[in-house]
Amino acid sequence: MTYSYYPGCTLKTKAKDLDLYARKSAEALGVTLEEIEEWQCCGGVYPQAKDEIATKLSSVRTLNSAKEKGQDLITVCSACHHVLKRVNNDMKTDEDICLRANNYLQLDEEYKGETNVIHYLEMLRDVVGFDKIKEKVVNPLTGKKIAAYYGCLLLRPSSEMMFDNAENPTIIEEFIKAIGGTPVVYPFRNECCGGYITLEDKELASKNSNKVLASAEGKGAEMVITACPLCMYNLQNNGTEHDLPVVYFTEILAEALGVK
Amino acid sequence: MQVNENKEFRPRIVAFCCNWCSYVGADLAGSSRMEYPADVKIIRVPCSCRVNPMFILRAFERGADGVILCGCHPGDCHYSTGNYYARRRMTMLFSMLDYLGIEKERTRVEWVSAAEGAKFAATMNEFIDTVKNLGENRKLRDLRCKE
Amino acid sequence: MQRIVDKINELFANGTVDRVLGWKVGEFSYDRTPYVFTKEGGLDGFAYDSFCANNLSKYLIAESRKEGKVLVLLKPCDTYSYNQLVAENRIKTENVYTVSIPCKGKVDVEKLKAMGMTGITDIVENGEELTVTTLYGDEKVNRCDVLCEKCLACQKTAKECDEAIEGEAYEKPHKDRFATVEELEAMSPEERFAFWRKELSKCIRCNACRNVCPACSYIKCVFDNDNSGIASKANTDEFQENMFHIIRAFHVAGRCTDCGECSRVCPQGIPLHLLNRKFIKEINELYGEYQAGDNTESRGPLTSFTKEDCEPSIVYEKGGK
Amino acid sequence: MSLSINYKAEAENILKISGVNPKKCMKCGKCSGACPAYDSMEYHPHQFVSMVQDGDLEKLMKSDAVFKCLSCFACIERCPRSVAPGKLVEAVRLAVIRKQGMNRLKPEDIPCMLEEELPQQAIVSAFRKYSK
Amino acid sequence: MQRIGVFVCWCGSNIAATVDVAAVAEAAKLEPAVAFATDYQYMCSESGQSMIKDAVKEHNLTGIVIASCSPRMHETTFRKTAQAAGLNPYMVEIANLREQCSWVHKNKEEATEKAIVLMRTAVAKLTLNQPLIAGESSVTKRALVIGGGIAGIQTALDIADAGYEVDIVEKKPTIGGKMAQLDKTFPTLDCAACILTPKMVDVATNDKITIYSYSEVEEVKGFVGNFTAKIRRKARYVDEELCTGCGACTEKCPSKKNPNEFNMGLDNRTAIYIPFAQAVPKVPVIDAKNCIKFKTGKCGLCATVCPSNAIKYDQEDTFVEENYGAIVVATGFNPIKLDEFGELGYGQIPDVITSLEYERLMNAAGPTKGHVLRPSDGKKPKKIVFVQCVGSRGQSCREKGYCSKICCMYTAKHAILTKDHYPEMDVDVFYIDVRTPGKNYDEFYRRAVEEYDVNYIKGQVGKIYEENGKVMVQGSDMLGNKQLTVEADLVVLATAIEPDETARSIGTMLTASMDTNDFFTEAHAKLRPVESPTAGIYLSGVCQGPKDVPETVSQAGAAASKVIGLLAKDKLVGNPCVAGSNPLLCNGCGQCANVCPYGAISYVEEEVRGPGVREVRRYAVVNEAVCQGCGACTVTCPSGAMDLKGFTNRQIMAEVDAICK
Repeated sequence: MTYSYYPGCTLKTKAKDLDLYARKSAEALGVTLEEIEEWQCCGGVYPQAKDEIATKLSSVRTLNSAKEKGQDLITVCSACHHVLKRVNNDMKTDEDICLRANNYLQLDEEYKGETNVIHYLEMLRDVVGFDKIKEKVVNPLTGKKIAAYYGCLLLRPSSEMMFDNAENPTIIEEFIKAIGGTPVVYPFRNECCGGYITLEDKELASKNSNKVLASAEGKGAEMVITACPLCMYNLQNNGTEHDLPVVYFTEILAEALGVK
Repeated sequence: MQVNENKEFRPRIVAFCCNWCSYVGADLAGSSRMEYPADVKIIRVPCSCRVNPMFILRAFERGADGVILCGCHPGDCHYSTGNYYARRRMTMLFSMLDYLGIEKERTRVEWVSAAEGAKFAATMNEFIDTVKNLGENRKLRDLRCKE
Repeated sequence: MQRIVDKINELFANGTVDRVLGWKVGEFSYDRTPYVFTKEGGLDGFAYDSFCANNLSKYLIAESRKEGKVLVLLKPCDTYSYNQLVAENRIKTENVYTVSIPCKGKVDVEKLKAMGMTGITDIVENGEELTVTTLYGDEKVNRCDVLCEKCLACQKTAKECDEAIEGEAYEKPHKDRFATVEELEAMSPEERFAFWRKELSKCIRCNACRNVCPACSYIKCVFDNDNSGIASKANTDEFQENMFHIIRAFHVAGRCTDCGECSRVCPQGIPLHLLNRKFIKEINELYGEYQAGDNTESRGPLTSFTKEDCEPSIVYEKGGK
Repeated sequence: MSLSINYKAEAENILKISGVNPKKCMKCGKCSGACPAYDSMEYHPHQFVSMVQDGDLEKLMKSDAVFKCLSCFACIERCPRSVAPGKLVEAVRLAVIRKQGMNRLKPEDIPCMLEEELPQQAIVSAFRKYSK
Repeated sequence: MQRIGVFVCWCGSNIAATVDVAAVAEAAKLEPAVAFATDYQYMCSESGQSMIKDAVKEHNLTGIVIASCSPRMHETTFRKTAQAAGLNPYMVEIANLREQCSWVHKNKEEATEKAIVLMRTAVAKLTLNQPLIAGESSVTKRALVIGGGIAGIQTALDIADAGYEVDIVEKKPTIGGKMAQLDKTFPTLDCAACILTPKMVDVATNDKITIYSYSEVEEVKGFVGNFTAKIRRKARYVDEELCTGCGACTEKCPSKKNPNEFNMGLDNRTAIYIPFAQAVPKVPVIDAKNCIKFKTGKCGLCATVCPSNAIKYDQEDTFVEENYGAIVVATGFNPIKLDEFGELGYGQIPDVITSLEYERLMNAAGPTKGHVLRPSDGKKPKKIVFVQCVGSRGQSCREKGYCSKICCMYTAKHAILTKDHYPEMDVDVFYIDVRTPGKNYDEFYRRAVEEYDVNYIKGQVGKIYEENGKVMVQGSDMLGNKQLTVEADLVVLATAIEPDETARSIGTMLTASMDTNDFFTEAHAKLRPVESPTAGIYLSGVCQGPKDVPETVSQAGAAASKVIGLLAKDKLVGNPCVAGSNPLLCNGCGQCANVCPYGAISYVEEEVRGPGVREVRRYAVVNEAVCQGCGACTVTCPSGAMDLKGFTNRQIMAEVDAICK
């Protein structure tokens, strides 16, 4: 099982752990991740307007690289995944965007959304299988009450992301069970922490982060896991009213698999 | 009966009207005394879906200058679905006539309910004007000109 | 071709089929005639090459009603016609064994003649090159320059058959099948009228188009039906004279698989497929992509509808000038 | 220098680039009921829909509300009529920042915002959202 | 050669003032097929009609053209005249000289010219007319009602009342349907059980009505007047004849922890159970999935305690086949599933419930004996929030596109009943619009607001979540222009309703058309609201569209009266203008059946004989009793084998030719 792998900028700097443990765990699970050569930043935000073309080009380049290698594209960062998946969807379904993006890029062969974009968690669920992971766990997180924080970007809009039930997701909870932990289901797991607004309005970001953490804490969580460096930062640095540790899901996966 | 040789061009218009809506709408135009030119002659059919494209072609071939098909509004068909089929068939036929270079304005579909006497009369007036402007229909009568 | 012959012999030998519907070398060396080979008679004269353009599916209407099982060779485009015929209950599938065979486009001998080659006595195919022997000497032409019109825009891949014989990879020509339709649409009504007047006036009403068309599969059609009001076989009434082709195109609309046989067989060279393609294009644009014969279940676009269908007036809006 | 803006044309363009059809809205308020930034926004998701429809754009373009949207897609996800108010908010924001000199975030603002933990993702995405 | 008579009517001055009627009659005489032509002041009058009759006899006419008013006025009159004169009634054509000529034109010359063309057109058509005889078919004087809710019950009672046999097929173990689960009914607040259960008893005791409970219709064949239905009677493992309904079995059954469907799973029932106390028939049924005897082979306690040996573990499904003249669909509805509405917390938060669950909570025979106690801890809530339009009026894939119609009123009812029992309780209602058309409906809703102090908030709820044992309802208050988070103890979702899941397959079975939401479509939205376009199929209750109880009952009665009208006939006379296929021309391609809205076309594989033809062919056959004569099939037929009597291809072509001459 070999995949094209798009780490994204933050995973090379502040979120090195997310990247490192993703790679180590993949290796332990027999999945090969081949980092795309010369990838560019996805921009972090999916441009929703129909006339935003240039802002989508870097994503299309990445997607096209995976296509040229004939591989599915794996991402870990929620934001990158969101951007790449939706740009890919545009290339597949929006003739106008597709035409104009291709006009800009002048690729050898037009890119029309051929690449399959999957999130690391989807790979764990659909390719490796949570049962298989369970078998490979050497340090189960038995008894650990872990709250999954999905945030917005993995789930919404569900018509495009097709990741999980957007209002009552279960994939990370299943993941937590697979590594031996006890999932804590709490109502704000799919509510926004305000990550994007952290520079603009710290107060609002802080308010939302605290709400999320309060909700998790209220349900007895001992730890929150996430797939998003921005959520991670925001929950940790702006969710100051709570002391709950926030960890990348890849890190506890690596820990459970004994490759940390 | 040739009335007057020098008179202005009087088109021949065939109107197919479904029995349940448009024919009743045409009757209503009559009982409301709404005027439209005598050039229109109505053929009563049970449903707009009874109108075979052959009939329309035949009309043109025999010298009609315009053919209009009236039926119940989509969704109101007495037979529930007839006009939906008619709508597709006529769309296809009209686009083919257009493709062959025949003025598409000579053919028309209009949905006229039993209550729309005024619409019937207005539609006929409008259609006759259009056809009058196009003049006599020569093309369809001798599409296949023998050399 | 050898693989096809082997397969047929194998199926003859193990009793799977009794007859084979294929092509036989005809009067001229480049003539290929549809032929039914029997187990007893063997495959004498059997051929499969660039000249086997006939769509054999229609012959199954009669052949499948005979006793025993008949094997039919279907080129990719023919598999669609086959499906459409099955959908219309015209073929007794239990008596048919379908074998899909590869196709690299067929050669149109008329094109050779149009290039000025007369008195052709033989044509030898060697890869992508044809050597044409005429009374006046040999000439060489590229196969791809003389393909049938229908093969130039064909992008069809074979639908499922009982058996599939794969061929070597073949890069299909990429002619846009709607290009000419679009050119016509871009003309003024007068130009279009002139175009069709010129073309249709050539019709001698030989009925070849109708006879070869797999969608005109009817034992009798309106033109044979005294009660239709338009019955006729020859030039007795101006009506079908003028309208024969329009009605024919209308009757096959939504059922035509775009096999292109009509134009191929027309002795007058009328581009009849342009009528059918116009309908296909309209159907695709207005009611969603539809390929007749893609399967044997779906309803044709003219025997279905949606409540949101466009109004016929769309023709005024989008039609040509 | 005050900008003279043709708000009607602006509204039309916003509808075009957002792909939103405000006529589909049944004014149920679910978007605003779901919005996590509601209290920080002067105008709320459902108001964006009706105000853009009415061409009442001046207020929206002058409001901070366009910068307070979290782009969390909750309104888009939950809208029963598939109106997608979030796309409108973004389109209005674009209409603002595409104007000369209207960038919300400037490079020179960045240094003082930096802190040890801040991932560059936050800066990149802020530029994408607030500047053109 | 036809001998046609043309009769031009003056209609007093209505026609004669604008059309030179004598000229029309003179022109008619020039037509080769016309043997006689005349004009007269009033053709429809007694003397006009006898003039026609005399002329038919005197001139040996084979058909008549009446050039007069619209055929919609007097076609029937003149058909009767023709019949009285010994002609086939379909040898009559009308030229519409009044509504479509004299009344719409002013110029006499032009109008006369047109009148002549119209007369010629009618003559041209009549020349090709064939005598038509309407088919007759018998009527089985028995009706089938599919569904035993209030709609089916009312329809069956009304039909039985007229003296006809009726069978009710109900898939559940008891009749009663959704209404049996309701507590009170709006706007009068009378108890649903008090008005429903007597009707259920009436059904049970009516000797004209047979109830097939725990049964499903498997197959329907035939056509109006002559349907045959195959009914599967599912094994209930209790002999209905022997059982006395004493209930000893249900008391002793050791498998007690099975969710009780009747109470929406809010409490449990035994594996052998009677759905509710007033069930009809009052015969238990064994839920084999949860029965210990069926699961392990051990137990058999119910059989031991049964005083009448009615328990039959070896019972199997049986089938009944019966003939019917008419079929009434009364398949009803269900609340939609809320799995996709995660943001509202249903299924995740125990104290978020549906309205139907709330009905059971309020019902004295319900799981809490009528006390409103929340499911999580059995405590009395202090604050209840109702949310309207959950899953209705939406456009995304999880919602229904329509208004479920009943929710506004039942929510007002819930609010009033709650405040009535517990004045101290706080009640909020989130609404988008309050829709209350109906007698005393809006008054009822206003009472909720004004007398009962129910707090209506205009806005929809964005998220419902649990926090510290409270149910937090976050929604918008559109009028107050604010976002609210209400702390509630119990939340009730006014869940959209949808047709029962069996409706689609029943619709297919009956060839009754349905809309995209799986509601049955009526023959005419305004004028034939209780009939399906398929003859002999009638619609009762919510299967046709959302309805409340009074509407359902009136529609049920209307459907019954239509059925009675049908069953009262000994013979059904069909419309002779039906389609027919010529086997010699038909190719059996199947296109005509695709477009037939009535399922009137089938195909046979039979020998066809004709000049030079003798072979087995597949060809179309039209059931004339079912065909309504629209003609859709005729156009789709590429061989022209399919033609429509009375409007044949040749007839219409002849009309076209006559107009264009």
